[in-house]
Amino acid sequence: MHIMEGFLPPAHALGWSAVSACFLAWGLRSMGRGLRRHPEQRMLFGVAAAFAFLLSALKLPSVTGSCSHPTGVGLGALLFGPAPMVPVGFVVLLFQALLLAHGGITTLGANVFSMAVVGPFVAYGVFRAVAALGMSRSLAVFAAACLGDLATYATTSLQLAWAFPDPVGGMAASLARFAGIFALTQVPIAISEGILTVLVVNAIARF
Amino acid sequence: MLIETTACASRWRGVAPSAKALFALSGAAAAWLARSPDTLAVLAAVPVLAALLGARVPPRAWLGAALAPLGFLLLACMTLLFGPDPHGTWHWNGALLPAVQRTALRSLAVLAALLGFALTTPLPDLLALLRRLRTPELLLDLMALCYRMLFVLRQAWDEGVEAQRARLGHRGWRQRWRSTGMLAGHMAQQVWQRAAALQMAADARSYAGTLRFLPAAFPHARRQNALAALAGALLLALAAGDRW
Amino acid sequence: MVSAPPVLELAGVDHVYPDGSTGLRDCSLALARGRRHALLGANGAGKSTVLLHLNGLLRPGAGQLRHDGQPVDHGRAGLAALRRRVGLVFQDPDRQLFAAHVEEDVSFGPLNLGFDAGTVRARVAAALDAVGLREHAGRAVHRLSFGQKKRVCIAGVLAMEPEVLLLDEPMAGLDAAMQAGLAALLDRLAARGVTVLLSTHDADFAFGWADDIHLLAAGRCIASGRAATLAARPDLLHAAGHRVPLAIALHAELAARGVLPQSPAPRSVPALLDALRALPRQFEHPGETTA
Amino acid sequence: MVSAPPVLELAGVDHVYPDGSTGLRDCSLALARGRRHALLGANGAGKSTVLLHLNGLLRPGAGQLRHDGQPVDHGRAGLAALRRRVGLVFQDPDRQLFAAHVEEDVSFGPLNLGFDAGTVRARVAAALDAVGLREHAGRAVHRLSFGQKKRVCIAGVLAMEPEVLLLDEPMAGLDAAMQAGLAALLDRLAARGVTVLLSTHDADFAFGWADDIHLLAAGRCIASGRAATLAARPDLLHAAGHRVPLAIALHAELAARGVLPQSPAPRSVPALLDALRALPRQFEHPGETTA
Repeated sequence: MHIMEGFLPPAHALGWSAVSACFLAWGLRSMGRGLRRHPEQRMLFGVAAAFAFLLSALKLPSVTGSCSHPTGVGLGALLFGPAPMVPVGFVVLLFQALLLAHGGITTLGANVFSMAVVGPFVAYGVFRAVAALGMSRSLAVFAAACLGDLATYATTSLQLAWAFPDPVGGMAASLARFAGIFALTQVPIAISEGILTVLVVNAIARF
Repeated sequence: MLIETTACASRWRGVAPSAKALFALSGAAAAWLARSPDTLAVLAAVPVLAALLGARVPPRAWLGAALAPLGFLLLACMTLLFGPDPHGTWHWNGALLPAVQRTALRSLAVLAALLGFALTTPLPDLLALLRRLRTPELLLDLMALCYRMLFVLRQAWDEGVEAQRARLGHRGWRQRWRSTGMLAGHMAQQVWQRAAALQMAADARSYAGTLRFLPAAFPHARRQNALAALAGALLLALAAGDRW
Repeated sequence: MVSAPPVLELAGVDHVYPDGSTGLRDCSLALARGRRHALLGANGAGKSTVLLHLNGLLRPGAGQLRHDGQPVDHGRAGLAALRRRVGLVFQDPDRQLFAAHVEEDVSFGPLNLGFDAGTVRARVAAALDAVGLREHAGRAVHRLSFGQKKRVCIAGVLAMEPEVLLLDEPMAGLDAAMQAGLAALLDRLAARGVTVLLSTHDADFAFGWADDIHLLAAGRCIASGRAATLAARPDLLHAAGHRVPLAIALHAELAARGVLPQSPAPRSVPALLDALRALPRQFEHPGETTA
Repeated sequence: MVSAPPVLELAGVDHVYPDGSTGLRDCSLALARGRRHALLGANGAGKSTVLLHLNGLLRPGAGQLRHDGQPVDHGRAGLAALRRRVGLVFQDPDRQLFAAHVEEDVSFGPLNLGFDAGTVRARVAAALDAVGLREHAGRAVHRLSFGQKKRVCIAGVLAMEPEVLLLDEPMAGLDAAMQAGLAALLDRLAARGVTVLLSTHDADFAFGWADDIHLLAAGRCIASGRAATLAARPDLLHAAGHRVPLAIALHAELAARGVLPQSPAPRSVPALLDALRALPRQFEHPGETTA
């Protein structure tokens, strides 16, 4: 779930932009170091970004509606690690904002933080943790993609709750409301993502 | 790609992207400054009218593009007004109504300003502008490749789905899941092949490490920038007058 | 047999693409059962659009698709019934092979038809036999040559045992030997009663191979008929942007000069060459070497 | 001129792909400057591998690539110098067009060569003129037809003003009219002194168009020579899996029967047909219509 254009108050929009800019700079530096060793990966990341955009614009079979989801980025984090996914996710989110009007320019910082920073890191961390426990690859991939997606949506809910605290119950009450409402759409999406990512990773492994 | 198609056909396509960006950003900033619902409504209406009447964006295209964000707006505003409290009981929260109204109008005004930009400016023009604004080279290369490959991969995806439908791969939800997974896996593997092919094609054209292209020329950029700055200043003045 | 309806028929079909460009205009075309059909037209004439309509992948804006004389219902069940009987092979193998291994890809259609594992296995084996790829069953698809991939695509459709086989530009990208092999495969299928329709922009190939020719130009189905009949209609061929097939034109000139008999007219230039070679030479030039 | 070295030359080049399959075996091939060359071979014979070597994209396992008689240094500077003079157009446009707009993509090569914006703009305009796409300069690449994309690819290489133009299967996927247009463009380039080499599996086209033919079979360069000379060597053509071009074979038969003069031998079947039509008819059949 992307926060729409202009929805966040100016202070929040600017603050999240600053935070995401730091992560983006770090991701670009890390990617640049990798490219000095393997210059041919520049093309790879470009094509991978296009693929991630394509997957994110895809309507999954069981889910109707136009809810965008960060599939490609979680998958990318498993394949390339979380650091390059910050610039790649940034490009995907910018393109979603400009080509599909999902998300926005003023809310790009907030969306990048939830989808290109938190999501990939959680996905990557969960994958390493589950794999370290000796579980099967499919289970690790499913857990990573699914939890990465849920972490993204939890972050978005937190960002919205912080920006719009409940006058009575404060941020906690607001968080409960946003998380509660979005759970209706996001839990099925997260499960779909997990399944699709498992299918994709298994297919890649077979080639 | 409704927005991109509309942008390519728009009457303002030949207007310098810097001018359109200036106008859009002024509109967004003015919406952030303004307080009263009336001013916010005017700030939302101006970019919409500019896009519909000035740039001749078809109203259907504008609405189609705005559908997804409007859906979010409806859902998020409803959540603010009506939802479960920490004890799990749902109730209506009328006290938030003025704040929600202001947030919704502000969102609409910012959306209108930036949608006006997106619906009149094809993405490559924006990339050229970002290059002039000294965006990191690596990020620009990612965007340029992503944009071009987007259409290539999407065509490949559509053709793959069509080939699967011809073999009854989308009859029911079980087949559809299996088919989608197979196709996504196949295309993920193609990502590497296509990247290698692009690398080879770039090398054949004396590629030296960064993807550089000659940007389109906008001969009237200076005059258009001045006009956009003037229009933007008017919006900002309106918002400032409302706030102070 | 005279009253048997065509196995597939487009009746007055219009199609406009979402971007506003016209795909087909009032196109009518009927495929007689068990014959070899060629859909002949220049690039952009609408050949692929016709094939997509015949398989129900596109829905006519106006007009009708009929199967065995009955209008096709474009609902889910109607399309499934149509596609079970009408198979379509796309032009680019890389766009339609998505499984990792040959056998897996060929099994895709039969599995979707809901057969049990044993039937699927038997059908896959039979289809791979038909295209001569039995020994490649377990290979990775991306290691095959272009010609082999093309045959895997055909096997993937044959495994569904269609009664009509549609092929979009099947000869594109194949060298002469592969083209001959594929034409022979299509002939064997036609001999088994499968109705075959292929699209091509190569008039010489179309007239050399097909029983019936369907001419397409700028989205209009301008003529259909026996190959021999249409070959004698340069007016229609020119309207579709084609010249008269070289074999026909050469034969007309040679027959006019009494070099070759008026009939039978050879269908292809190689056949004409064979007819020439079969004639006794009137006189030999010294030092002449025959090719 | 007799001592001028070939502009590009492979001398005894071997190539083995990383997966162990053989690309080329002891392949030697020389391109005489300013001529139209065709690299003729079946699918999988190694045509693309030869082109990739000539552009320095692959490095010979054994043997040498020579440019103007000098061995090419496969270091960064040597390759840059080579690729400035030798342009390569790949088969699939979607695998080589990077930029969103036609003009942008064509400017990629000249910008890499370090020219200033004015020069680049002039070269882009000239290259788009040469391929007849001037009015499409500002269009998005993904909105072009296949044939137009192919011409953008060629313009992208022409804008670098190479002295040698290599094209991998340029005629694949083009219909007859587009093929004729592209052949005419290549002829104009050759007339301006550009050495053109294209790969093809179509012997009739190769012998109809090229000055020099290079025969490739199973990774071996089995023969090179003037088209007229090689046409008279059915042994070599058969070894490469080709038959004698139809025009040559037909002409031999017709000349042997005194229908056509021994020389000049027409290069293509349409040319032969024209030669036949130019002859007076010996006798007319009543009711005969000429096509």
